[in-house]
Amino acid sequence: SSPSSGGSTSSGGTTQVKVGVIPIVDVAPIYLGKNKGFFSSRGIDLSMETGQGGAAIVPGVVSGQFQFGFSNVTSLMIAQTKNVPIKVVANGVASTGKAGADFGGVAVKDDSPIKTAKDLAGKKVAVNTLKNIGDTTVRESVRKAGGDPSGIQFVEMPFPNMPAAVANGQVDAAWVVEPSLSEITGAGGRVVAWNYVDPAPDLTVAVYFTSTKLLADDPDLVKRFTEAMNESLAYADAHPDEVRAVLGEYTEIDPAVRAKLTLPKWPTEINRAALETLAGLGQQDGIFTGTPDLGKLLP
Amino acid sequence: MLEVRGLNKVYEGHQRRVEAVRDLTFTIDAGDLVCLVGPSGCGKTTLLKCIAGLLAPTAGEVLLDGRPVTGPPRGMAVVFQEYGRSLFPWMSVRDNVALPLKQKRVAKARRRELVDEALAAVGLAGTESAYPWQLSGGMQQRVAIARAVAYEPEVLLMDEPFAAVDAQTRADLEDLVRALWKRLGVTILFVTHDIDEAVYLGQQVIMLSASPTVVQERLAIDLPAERDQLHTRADARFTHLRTHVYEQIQAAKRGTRTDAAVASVAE
Amino acid sequence: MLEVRGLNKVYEGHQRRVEAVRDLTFTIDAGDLVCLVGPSGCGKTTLLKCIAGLLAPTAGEVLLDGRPVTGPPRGMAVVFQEYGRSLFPWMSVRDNVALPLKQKRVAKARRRELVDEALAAVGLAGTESAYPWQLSGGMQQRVAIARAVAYEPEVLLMDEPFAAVDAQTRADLEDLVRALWKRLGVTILFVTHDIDEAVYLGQQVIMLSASPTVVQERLAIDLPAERDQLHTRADARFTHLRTHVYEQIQAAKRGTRTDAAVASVAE
Amino acid sequence: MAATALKRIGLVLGLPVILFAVWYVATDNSQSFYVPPLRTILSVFDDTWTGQRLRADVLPSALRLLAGYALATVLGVGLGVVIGSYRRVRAVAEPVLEFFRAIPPPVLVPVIMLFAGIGDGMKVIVIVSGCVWPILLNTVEGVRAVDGVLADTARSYRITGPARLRHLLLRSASPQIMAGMRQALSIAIILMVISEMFAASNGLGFTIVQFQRSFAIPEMWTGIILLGLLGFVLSALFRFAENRVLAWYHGLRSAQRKS
Amino acid sequence: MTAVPDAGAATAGRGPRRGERRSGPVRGETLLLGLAGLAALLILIEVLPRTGLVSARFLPPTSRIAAALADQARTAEFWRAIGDTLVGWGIGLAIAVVAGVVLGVLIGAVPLLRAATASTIEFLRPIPSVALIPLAVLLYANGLGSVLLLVVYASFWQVLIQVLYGVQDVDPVAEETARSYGLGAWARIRYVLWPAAMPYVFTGIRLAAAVALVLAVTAQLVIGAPGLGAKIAVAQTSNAVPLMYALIVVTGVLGVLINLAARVVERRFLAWHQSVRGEVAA
Ligand SMILES: Nc1ncnc2c1ncn2[C@@H]1O[C@H](COP(=O)(O)OP(=O)(O)OP(=O)(O)O)[C@@H](O)[C@H]1O
Ligand SMILES: Nc1ncnc2c1ncn2[C@@H]1O[C@H](COP(=O)(O)OP(=O)(O)OP(=O)(O)O)[C@@H](O)[C@H]1O
Ligand SMILES: [Mg+2]
Ligand SMILES: [Mg+2]
Repeated sequence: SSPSSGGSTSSGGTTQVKVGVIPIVDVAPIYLGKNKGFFSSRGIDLSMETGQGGAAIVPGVVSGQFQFGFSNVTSLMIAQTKNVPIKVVANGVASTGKAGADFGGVAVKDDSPIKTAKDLAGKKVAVNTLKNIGDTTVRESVRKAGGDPSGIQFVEMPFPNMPAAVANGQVDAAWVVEPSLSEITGAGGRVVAWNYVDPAPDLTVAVYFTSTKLLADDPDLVKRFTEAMNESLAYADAHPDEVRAVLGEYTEIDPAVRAKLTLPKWPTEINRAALETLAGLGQQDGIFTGTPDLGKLLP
Repeated sequence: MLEVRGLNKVYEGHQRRVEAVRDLTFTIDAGDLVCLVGPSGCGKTTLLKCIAGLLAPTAGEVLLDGRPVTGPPRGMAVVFQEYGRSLFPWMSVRDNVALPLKQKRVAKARRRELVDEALAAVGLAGTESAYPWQLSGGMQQRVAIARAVAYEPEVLLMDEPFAAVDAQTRADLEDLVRALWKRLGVTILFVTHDIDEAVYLGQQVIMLSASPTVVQERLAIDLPAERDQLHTRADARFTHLRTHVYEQIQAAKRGTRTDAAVASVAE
Repeated sequence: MLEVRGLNKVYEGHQRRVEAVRDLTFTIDAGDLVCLVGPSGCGKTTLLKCIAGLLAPTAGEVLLDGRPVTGPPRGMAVVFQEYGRSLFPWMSVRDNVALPLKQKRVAKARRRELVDEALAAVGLAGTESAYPWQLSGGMQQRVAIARAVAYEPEVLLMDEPFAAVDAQTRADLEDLVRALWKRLGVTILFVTHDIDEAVYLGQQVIMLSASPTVVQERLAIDLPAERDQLHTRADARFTHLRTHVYEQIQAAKRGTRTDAAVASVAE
Repeated sequence: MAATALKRIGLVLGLPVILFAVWYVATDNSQSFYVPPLRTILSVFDDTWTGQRLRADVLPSALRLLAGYALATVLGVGLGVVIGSYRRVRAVAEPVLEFFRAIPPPVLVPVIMLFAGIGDGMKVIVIVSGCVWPILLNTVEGVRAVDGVLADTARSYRITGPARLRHLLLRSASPQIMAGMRQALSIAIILMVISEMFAASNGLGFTIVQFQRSFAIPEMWTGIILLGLLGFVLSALFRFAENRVLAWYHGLRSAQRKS
Repeated sequence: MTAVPDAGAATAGRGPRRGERRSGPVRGETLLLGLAGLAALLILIEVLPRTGLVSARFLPPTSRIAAALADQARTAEFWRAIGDTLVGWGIGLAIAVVAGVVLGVLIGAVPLLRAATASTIEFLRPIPSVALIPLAVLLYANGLGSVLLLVVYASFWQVLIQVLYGVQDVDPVAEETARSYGLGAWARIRYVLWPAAMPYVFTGIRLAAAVALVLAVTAQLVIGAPGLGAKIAVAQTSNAVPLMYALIVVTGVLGVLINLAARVVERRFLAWHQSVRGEVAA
């Protein structure tokens, strides 16, 4: 492999690659793929670096400290409108597309007067980050259910804190993902909107990306990473039990929860059409200052 | 009235253990003016702090009006040897003198009067608004004295209160203390290193031995009650007494007791 | 050797403006032992600090060996009136005395010797390892004296250095200072409130007036060089001189000058 | 007089101007996405911090900040006096307090949210939870260090209770308390930012975090500069107050030195 | 005469008396009382969820936290995380303290320097370490460097400010004594300024020690540098509530231990100071 590959040191034909990820269910394929040797067989010595979100991962990738990173697509579109020099290299995770069986949704307490997405209008809803994929998709769900999303008051808080906030009535509803979703439903909570399902079928939620610099310097490495990643995604999609097992390695999710939680989909294809919809929604909600150029962002 | 019984005080430190006072027993009647002399480091300050209820004795006890002293008693004023550190640096001279009166709930007008009088008496009229640290050493000491005087205490403990003032001021202050004593009938315990001062001021002089400290001698000063700087000090009896005290102090420092001298005075 | 010329010092505070020293001019020859007396608050400490280069005069100047003093000169030791605060509470007595010697690069063995000697001379042998705050007031003051003595300075400024010690110790310390002066030829400026002490110790006594301060009088003490506590103090000349100084101080406090008295002494 | 004023202005502005100049020059050709040229940062400053935004974001933040700071001062001094005065109380309370002191605010916030909800109250509590420590610790140490002679004086004149607190403990400890309060001031600003990372929808910290997340990097830097300015202004106000409260202390300390 | 000791004063009078005992039992008692305080906290946390004041789902009782902790204590990974955290903490704190003390003494001792730097210090101090995260990641990714940058930046100011106030606290008479005996600048700093400032500096170090720990854990939490913080992050995202609290408890206990050590050092070096001597012997 090329010794000039951005920041990575090669030794004995393998390239050391650091990937910035968030330690959640979504990134199970990359852990699984590493275990399965999909990366080492392509000369990639992979290590995962966990961060708490874009603030920690994107600068790492841009500066070349990490070769690749994992991020939700809306964040990357925002980055694109700001001309952050990055490029998507592989799919990350996608919605199952099945209302009632997705890995994320808007949940309420069992005794909540909110019954459907329409009832969310004018309510206080928790999302993990404001002006991002959560609020745009929730608004779309409400819109589709015939409600007016303009009055929704979004409150930002980390996913793990949402079960308590919902239970204590600090928020009326919360957009949560697994395993916090299981936590709420396990305590009797209900899901009133499937916001990853409503905007578009099989919505691509997150992707892996790299810096344009690395892409230019070492296209071969990127190519190998994409291949390995795709193989991992396909394998994970086909072997849910192994996914549940690997979750035990890098998360602390309770084994009982692990066995039951809803897994997302891991297609290898990025759903362009869905992303265009998402971009449109983002623009409608004023998340972007310009128009994201998907052509530039996506491979 | 004030009884010190078998008082013993040992300071325990890390590697140091100092028996400051071995065994002190004496009584002071109400309205007495007693001077305390003794070699440097013999435990006078320690004794005073025990009497003031600021320091717990290791053994023995202090009784005031028959009741044991466990904390600072009401109506007692103390002038500390470390006068500079005993003034509140964040208060003006006036406030320093006025604070204990305020605590004593003296009415405002009367307080002002007392403060002004006391400051004038020690020759500090005009410095009311200064901070203590803007004053000279002697002036600071006089503020501490003024504070005690203004307080109109029933018992007054003074630890070398005139050490930092000039001879003339000292004489004036001596007369001030005697006047106060006569006017208010205060019981006064007065520590001094100046033997003439002790004899001039006191009705009684208690001499302490060097460490380990006991009462070396107690001497009644049989000078007339009306004293003045010129005549009293020129008195032959005065000279006799002061010589005796001086000899005792010297003896105390040497660790002996000149019993002969005692006899000659006590005769 | 030491020249004070037209020295004036005004303390400027927020609302307070104090002219501590109005106009002082005098000279001290090398090897002189000069005592300084004056009413409390007349500016003695201020003067000493100006001489020590710790305080900048408002007007006038201080010359040492012909050179103006702008900072603390080499080979000068000062015993401060606030002896307690001038000792470092974080150092043992030994270290307090030894520190200036270390600074002076005195060899270790010699340092030890000097420290031990000085402490023994002031009667503090055995307290070397105590902290200053474990000592009585008089003991602390003696540590400060020992520090100055051990330093073997060329110029020694002492600000009421014996105020807190008993009469006997005071006499011993007086003799110590005279012995040091004779042995090393130190130039000494000695502030005291004790008139007898000033006359007993000094070759010269400078009397300051009350504020606004000027030199009230300068008096040569024509007592024999060999002095001792018993005989010198019993000397008629001594009594004469002390009476004169006393009168001058009284006059100073009243703000007058008894020229008659000067004449009678200077005759 | 004018000369001294000029000199003071020079001292206040000298170093910052130099540092900004260095920053300006050093980043002038910066290609790094996260370290944009200062020129760029300054050029977006005006558009970013409009009157509207100052009102909508900076003002609520400042109010929460002041509330938290005031509460922390009262709490820190109050607890500090008690803990500093009684050895046993100190022995019992210190480990517990040290325990909480070591827990990072980002971890503590969710716990606080459990009890205090997600409103302004929570944010104020978060600010208090961080900036009470320097005040508390300094008060404890200041109270413990009250001069023995002074304490004896107060006792012998029976200056006890509130009078002792007011005239002895607080005054004597005030230099150290002031040191703590000055520390706390900047910590309060920092915690204001942190508290607005949770469940906030407006505020200076919230805005900065939003800028950071939405890759509006020059705007984020303007926010940081604004925080610095806020700190500078608050500390100037603080210094003004301190100079009044500690007039005696500064006089005492510098009486001999300066003259 | 009515000069009578009254009851109020009598109880107040016992204050210093207690302290007069030898320091041994005092220290033993202090330790016991401290443990009692912590025990009370543990009991409170056990009782709170059991009374239903908060749900055990969100604040598990002490017993469950303890169980999770016991589980963790058996894994080598846990001890490595503590080690990583302590390394980041220790190095960061050491740098901050040394830099804070050296610069503090320098700035504090030279009035001109103090006047010239004051505004800059006040400008830089309130900049939160969290705002520097992108910068840290840019420079050091999630390595030790990032942790150190954040730790040092946050705790440096704590030391600096305390030193600045401490330097100003020197007794002018002590300072004048030093000057009059011809002590040079360095000797004055070492023998006078430094010991006098020490009570402030110790408070600064104790403040900085906790802040350094907080920032070490926060840095690990947010940017995933290995250590307790990273483990807390995983526990949080995994909804492993008892484990999360167990790790928080570990952080808190580290803080208690660090403070304990600081107190021991302080007792040694400040034995002369009123705050310590007042406690041991009146
Ligand atoms: N806090 C303390 N710790 C240890 N020892 C002390 C303490 N205070 C006083 N001492 C010791 O107790 C003895 C008596 O001290 P005290 O201050 O009572 O003497 P004093 O008679 O007042 O002397 P002076 O006339 O010099 O003021 C001294 O030997 C002194 O060293
Ligand atoms: N720091 C200061 N600020 C303001 N005024 C001061 C200061 N120090 C001294 N003074 C004033 O200067 C005058 C002279 O003080 P100084 O201490 O020199 O007197 P002194 O002759 O040493 O008196 P004493 O014999 O009482 O020690 C006094 O009126 C005092 O109030
Ligand atoms: Mg004494
Ligand atoms: Mg003086």
